[in-house]
Amino acid sequence: MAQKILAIISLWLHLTFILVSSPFLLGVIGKTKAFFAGKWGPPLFQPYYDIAKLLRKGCVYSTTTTWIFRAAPMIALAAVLVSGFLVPMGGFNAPAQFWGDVILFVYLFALARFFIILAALDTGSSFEGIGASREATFSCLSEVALFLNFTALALISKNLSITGLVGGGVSLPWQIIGPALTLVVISFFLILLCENSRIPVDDPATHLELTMIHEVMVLDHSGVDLAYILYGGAVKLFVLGSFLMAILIPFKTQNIFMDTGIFCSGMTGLAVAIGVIESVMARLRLNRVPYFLISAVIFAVFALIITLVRGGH
Amino acid sequence: MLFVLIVLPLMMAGLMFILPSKRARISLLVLTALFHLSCVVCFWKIAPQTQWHGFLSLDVLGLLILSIISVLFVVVSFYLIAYLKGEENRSTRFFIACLLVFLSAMTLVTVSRHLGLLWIAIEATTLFSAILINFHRTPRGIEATWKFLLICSVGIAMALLGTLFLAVAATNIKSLLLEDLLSNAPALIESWLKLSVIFLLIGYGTKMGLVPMHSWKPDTYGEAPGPVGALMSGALTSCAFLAILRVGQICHQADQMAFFQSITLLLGMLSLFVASVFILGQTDFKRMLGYSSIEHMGILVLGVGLGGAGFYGSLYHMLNNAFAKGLMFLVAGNLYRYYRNSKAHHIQGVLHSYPQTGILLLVGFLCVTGFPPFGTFFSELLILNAAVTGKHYIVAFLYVLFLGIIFIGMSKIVLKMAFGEPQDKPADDQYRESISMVVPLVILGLIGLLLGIFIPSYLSEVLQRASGFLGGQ
Amino acid sequence: MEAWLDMTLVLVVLLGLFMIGSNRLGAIIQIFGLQSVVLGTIPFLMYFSKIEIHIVIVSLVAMVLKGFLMPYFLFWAIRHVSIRREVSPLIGFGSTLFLSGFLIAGSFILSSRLIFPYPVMSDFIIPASFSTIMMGFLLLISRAKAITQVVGYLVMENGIFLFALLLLEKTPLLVEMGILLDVFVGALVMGIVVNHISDHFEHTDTSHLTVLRD
Amino acid sequence: MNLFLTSWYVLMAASFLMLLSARVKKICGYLFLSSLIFSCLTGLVSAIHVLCFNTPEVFRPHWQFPFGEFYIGIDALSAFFLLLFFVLMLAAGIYGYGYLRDYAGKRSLGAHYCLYHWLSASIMLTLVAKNAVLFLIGWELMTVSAYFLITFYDEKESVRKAGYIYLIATHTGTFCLLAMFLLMGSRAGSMNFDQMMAVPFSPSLVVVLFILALIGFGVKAGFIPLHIWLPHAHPAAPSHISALLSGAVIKIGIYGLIRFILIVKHFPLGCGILLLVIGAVSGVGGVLYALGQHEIKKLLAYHSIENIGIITLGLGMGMMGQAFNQDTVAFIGYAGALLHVFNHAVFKGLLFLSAGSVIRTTHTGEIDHMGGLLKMLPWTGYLFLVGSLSICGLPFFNGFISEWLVYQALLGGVFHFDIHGIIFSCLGVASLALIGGLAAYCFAKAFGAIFLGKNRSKEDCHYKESSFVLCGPMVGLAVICAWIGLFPSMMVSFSLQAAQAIMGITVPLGMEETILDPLLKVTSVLWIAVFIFAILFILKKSLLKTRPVRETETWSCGYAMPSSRMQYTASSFAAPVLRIFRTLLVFQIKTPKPKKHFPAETSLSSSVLDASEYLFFRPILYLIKKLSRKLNWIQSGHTQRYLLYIFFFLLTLLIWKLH
Repeated sequence: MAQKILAIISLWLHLTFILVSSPFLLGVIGKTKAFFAGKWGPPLFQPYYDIAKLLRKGCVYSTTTTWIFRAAPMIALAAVLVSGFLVPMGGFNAPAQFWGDVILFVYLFALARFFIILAALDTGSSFEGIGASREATFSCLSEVALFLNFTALALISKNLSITGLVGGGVSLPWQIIGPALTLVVISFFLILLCENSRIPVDDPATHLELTMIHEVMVLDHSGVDLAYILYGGAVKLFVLGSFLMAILIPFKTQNIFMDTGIFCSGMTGLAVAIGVIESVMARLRLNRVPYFLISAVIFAVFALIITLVRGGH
Repeated sequence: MLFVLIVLPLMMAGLMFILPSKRARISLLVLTALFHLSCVVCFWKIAPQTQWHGFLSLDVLGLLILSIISVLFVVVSFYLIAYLKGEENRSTRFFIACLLVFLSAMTLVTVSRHLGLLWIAIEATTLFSAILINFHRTPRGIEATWKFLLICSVGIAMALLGTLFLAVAATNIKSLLLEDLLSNAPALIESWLKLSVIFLLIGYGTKMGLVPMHSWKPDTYGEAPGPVGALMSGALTSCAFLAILRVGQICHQADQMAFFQSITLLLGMLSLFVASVFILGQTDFKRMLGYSSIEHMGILVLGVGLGGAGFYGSLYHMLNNAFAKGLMFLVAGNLYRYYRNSKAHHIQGVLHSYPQTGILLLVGFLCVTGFPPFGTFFSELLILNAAVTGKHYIVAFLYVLFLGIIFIGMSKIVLKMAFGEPQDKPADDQYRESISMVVPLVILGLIGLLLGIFIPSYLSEVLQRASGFLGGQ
Repeated sequence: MEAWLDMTLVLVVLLGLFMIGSNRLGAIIQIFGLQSVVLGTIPFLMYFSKIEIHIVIVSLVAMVLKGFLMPYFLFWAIRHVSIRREVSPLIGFGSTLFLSGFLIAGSFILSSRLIFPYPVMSDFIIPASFSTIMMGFLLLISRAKAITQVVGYLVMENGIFLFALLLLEKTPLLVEMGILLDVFVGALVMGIVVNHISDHFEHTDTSHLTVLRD
Repeated sequence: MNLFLTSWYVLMAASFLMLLSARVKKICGYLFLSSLIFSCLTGLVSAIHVLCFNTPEVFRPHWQFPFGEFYIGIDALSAFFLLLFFVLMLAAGIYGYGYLRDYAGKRSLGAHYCLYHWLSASIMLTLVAKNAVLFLIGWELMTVSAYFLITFYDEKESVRKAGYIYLIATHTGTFCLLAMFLLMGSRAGSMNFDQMMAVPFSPSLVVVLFILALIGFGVKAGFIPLHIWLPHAHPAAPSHISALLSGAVIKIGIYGLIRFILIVKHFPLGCGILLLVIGAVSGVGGVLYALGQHEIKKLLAYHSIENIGIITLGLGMGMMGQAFNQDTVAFIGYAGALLHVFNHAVFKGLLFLSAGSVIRTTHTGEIDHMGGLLKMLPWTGYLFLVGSLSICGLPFFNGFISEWLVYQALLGGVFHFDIHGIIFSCLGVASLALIGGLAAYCFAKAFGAIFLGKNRSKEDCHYKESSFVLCGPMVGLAVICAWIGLFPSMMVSFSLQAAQAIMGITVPLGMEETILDPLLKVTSVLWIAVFIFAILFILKKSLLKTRPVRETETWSCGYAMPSSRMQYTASSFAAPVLRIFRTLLVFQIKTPKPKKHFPAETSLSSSVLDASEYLFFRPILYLIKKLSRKLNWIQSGHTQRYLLYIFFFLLTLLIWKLH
């Protein structure tokens, strides 16, 4: 009984941590970009303000839409939040960890994406159709890359739960098969950029619908729905980022606060890195994006090969 | 008894020229057929006595084929009741008389124990079936008759020469009676025996329609009326096969089975090959049936060539093929009646215009192409098994390949006819489906089905014993 | 007697060659009749010393059937056909004659390789019978007119008959007569069909009978 | 066994009665329904009995027929397939009764019902046969009766062609099976499966047998490149028959393959690898081709190929696991494959039935002519959505559970195999991931284009939702989808039972728990997601209570005259990914050249042609036909030439045999 209560408490803690800290990353990215542009930029907590403002607004729905359009943002946010339970975040151990939870992890993202795409199609707008089509195309490739990365990690750590995969599992191998892990990290980073619609795959700040991917899909959402979607995006970035952090920081100090601190600073670093990339790179042409993702796949394959050759076999 | 069975149809044939009314002639035909059948049924119980100094006698092999002939003839004669009604403008007198002589000649084939007599009987079947072919009196029919007559006569002449060679080989036996030959087979002179086997195979093979002596078959079957086609492809070919089996019997006793089998194997493969080539892309239903007959004849000799379980399979297949082909040709007869054509592109949607015939067409098709639970499936399986167990892998492969191609070609034409929107509604009700034109077909279909799901023990025993003649177990 | 027998056999082969060389239908039928009559005399020459009623019947029936009835009948069949000549054979006259020379040589080689189990009256009989069969076959293959083909078939039968004479003692009369009857009826039916052909097509040229094909 | 036999007899008796009573339509229909329900229920009970108590049953009346024997029995494997078959047969049958009511006057439905029962009876026979010949009889009867069911609308040229291709393909496959069983039988000395199991086969023979089995069963199951009949047959058939074809008939191919694996047992590693590769190719190829289709049932047909690919991946892992002596991997592989067989039957049945409802109301199958149907056909729409979610393997539904197991097996292979095994397992993981992504893409396309947005057809249309007879069976199937997705333990243990039968050993103690445990945790995580969803929902409701909610037109970026024809079509939705894979597909985009200076009208169409059909089978058939036409001179019509053949043959024989 006591265990159960503990579990529920840790669950809530984890949830709160994710909810509280995820929009922060967006703020950091914005700030970094502003810095590179030589501007002061919006405050670090701007995303929080945005979400709060949207939550207070009313909604406009298209007459074409159905129940799916209204449910999709909630489903997406719920799915992404739950996927966060599977990932350890610094001092917070993953509240749910079991053999094969990586598969669930990927499929929760897929579920979220599926409904967002359906919602986009639900409006009957041709622009949202374009966006949905592109999003679906790229996610097919990124899913393959993601799974190959997991396979490589699994091969290294001989484990199939995310905690085992990235936590203690990779600490030792960094010394043996560092190159493989580096490749995994790079590949994962590319996936992260793609999944969160960052430059060079997608430009969240663009103003021409024809060139947009993710943003164009949510054109018709407003008010609470838009808030959920924005929040969902932030959580997704946070969860994927924390996964990456778990690979990059393969040790634990056993001190919760210390661990969390390291984790937070790592995440901030990641956000800065994304900001830097967004500032110095241009967006890829749309027909080049698949190559970008295929390179992520190739990195993962390469990592797998190195592991196979060098690994414990 | 045997003598009566041969002479009675002849007498009835003579009677045909006296009888005044058409109805009387047809009923006499049916009665004769029924009498023939009842005699044959009796033979299953009580073996008939040998007659004419051993010239006439009935062994199990003969009994098997005689039964096929008899059953088919009864069915066809019932079918003719309705069929001839539609052919008002043709004289039936000569046609029915020829049919009866044909029956008599075929009966003689099955009961003759002297190889010379066997030859005479087979030649007689050729001559009288030739007359039957051109029932519709069309130029095409004449051409078909001419080709049939000429090629078969030349073939049969070869068989005669072969018989004479056999007589030379049997110099020390001084007899051409099968009993004497079989019991003294080792005394046959080998070189003459081989020569005679080659000639006999070519001769009777022509009659059976084996490639490369097959060329008359599509033409003849394409032009012959349905019921005649049924008799020819079901009964007549079985008679020719009997002649070849007799040769095989002698070879078996004379220890020349390997020689015999190598030739039959070649003939079988060639037949399958040519049949598959020509069935693909065929546009005429009845010609296709002709090629299908070539295919099945090929399977029969292939089974003989493979030996072992192949003998049994071959004999069993002969039964199945006879009834399946009979069914198909009677369906063709119905279709000719409705459409006055056998070109596939004139016939469409039989299943909708004439549902009963359509269903029978499909049943016949499934039966001919060897779908379970029809008997053909099992016999083809048995022969494939003979090839596999005999380690003739290439033969097995080609056999399966050719059967596959034949299936492709055949289903294309049959399914195209059976399904689809009927092109135009039948103009008048003159040619509605009548019971008398459907029931005989149903009977044949049922026989085909029964042969698959249930073989009575006595039939299986007869098949066993007959295959024992050739060295099968 | 054997010298006579040999002479007769040579005559049979020569008559066959005449048939191949001849281009008039009437002549071919007449030569065929002659050949059959000559063949009918051979049993007497062969079994000169031990002649039996059985042999006499067979040869007389053969002579009458093939020598007179059939030619008569074939003439009936071609009576109202205007064309009396084999105009355009599939293989020319010269070549067929040349070929038949080869075939005769071939039959001699073939029969030399087949050892007959007991002594025969003349070692020409088997080659002569083979060459007659071959020449009949040649007629069948090379000629376009239906009537010539019927004659070709009959010539083949003549060759077989010649071979059968060797076994005349052993085969039962019934069988011999049956064979002769069959051949006769065969020719009869063929004649009728030829008649039909000329009725329907106004010619008897079988090279035009190619409607039934694939 | 008695229950099973009763169910079989009832089917057969009812089929004949229906033929006799075909004229009285009402009686015929009721007879169909009652016999269907009765025999399905009894059959279900018999199958579940075997699975629950693990007691194989046999029935052997010593009825010999040429070469074989009537010998049937239900083991766990048969029972598992029977289970799925009865479920599907019941749903499709009831649906079919409603679906065909429109045709009552035009066609003899008695024949159709009768054939439906024959198909069911033959499938049942195939599933329980313990003798190879009996198996083949059932197999071919199934082929034929399915053929007649497919050609229900035989007035259409395309339907006839589809039926023809189906018949040829499967019958040709049967020849391979004949050869295979005969080879096995000649070694074993009997055509009974029991005896075949008892004899060892030499490795080289095993390879030959395996290839024959792959071709023979693969044609039916729809392995690429042998799948060509599937995309033709499914759209041609009435929808409930498509459901049965896709859910049951092609599964019998899988059943046959598994039965073969069970009999031969010891395979070289290469066979497992081959199966895995076939699975990967079929899976990825199937889903890519599906993306290129604009006809709903054709799309679903290609998805069947994709799912067969997933099943085959599982089977391949099972075989590889056995070859490496890794029983756990093998168990999970087989169990995953079997569970996916079941799941696919259920959700594909659901999808075909709902697609049928759509086609029945809109009278078209073209996706690009539909749109916005969710408002008019809400039941059908939501049921289709459930099916889509299941087939994409998304959480909450059954597809996820079985794909999970297959992933487990593949990743297990990564842990436990040697380097070759690992490479192929990784290939499997990658292809399964790609399949998952593309399947989601494809169903987003299908569901979006059919049910969402606005209707694209030119005239105004108001459709009515289908009746209860049509929706009832679909609801039933959807409930099964969700049930397995949320409470997977029962079906997983059933599939483990069947896997046990395949491997011939019992599940090691505690393994069932190790497999089930993560699945149960997954479901608890999913419940949390539901909980969070509920919170979000309540939050939104309470927030919006005081705020204005307006409804207006979709924002069209300022364009003044939006029309429903301007919506993104399914073809354009799928185009980007097809472009990426265009080297693997025959992807064509056709645009006519513009005429004049100001072209008034132009068009654009894209199509994906089936490579194996257009680049392989058609050329081969064309070649054979050409060859056969080349040989037509043989039958030239010249009698003289015919005689010459005889002469030459005689000469050949004389020279060959005597000199």
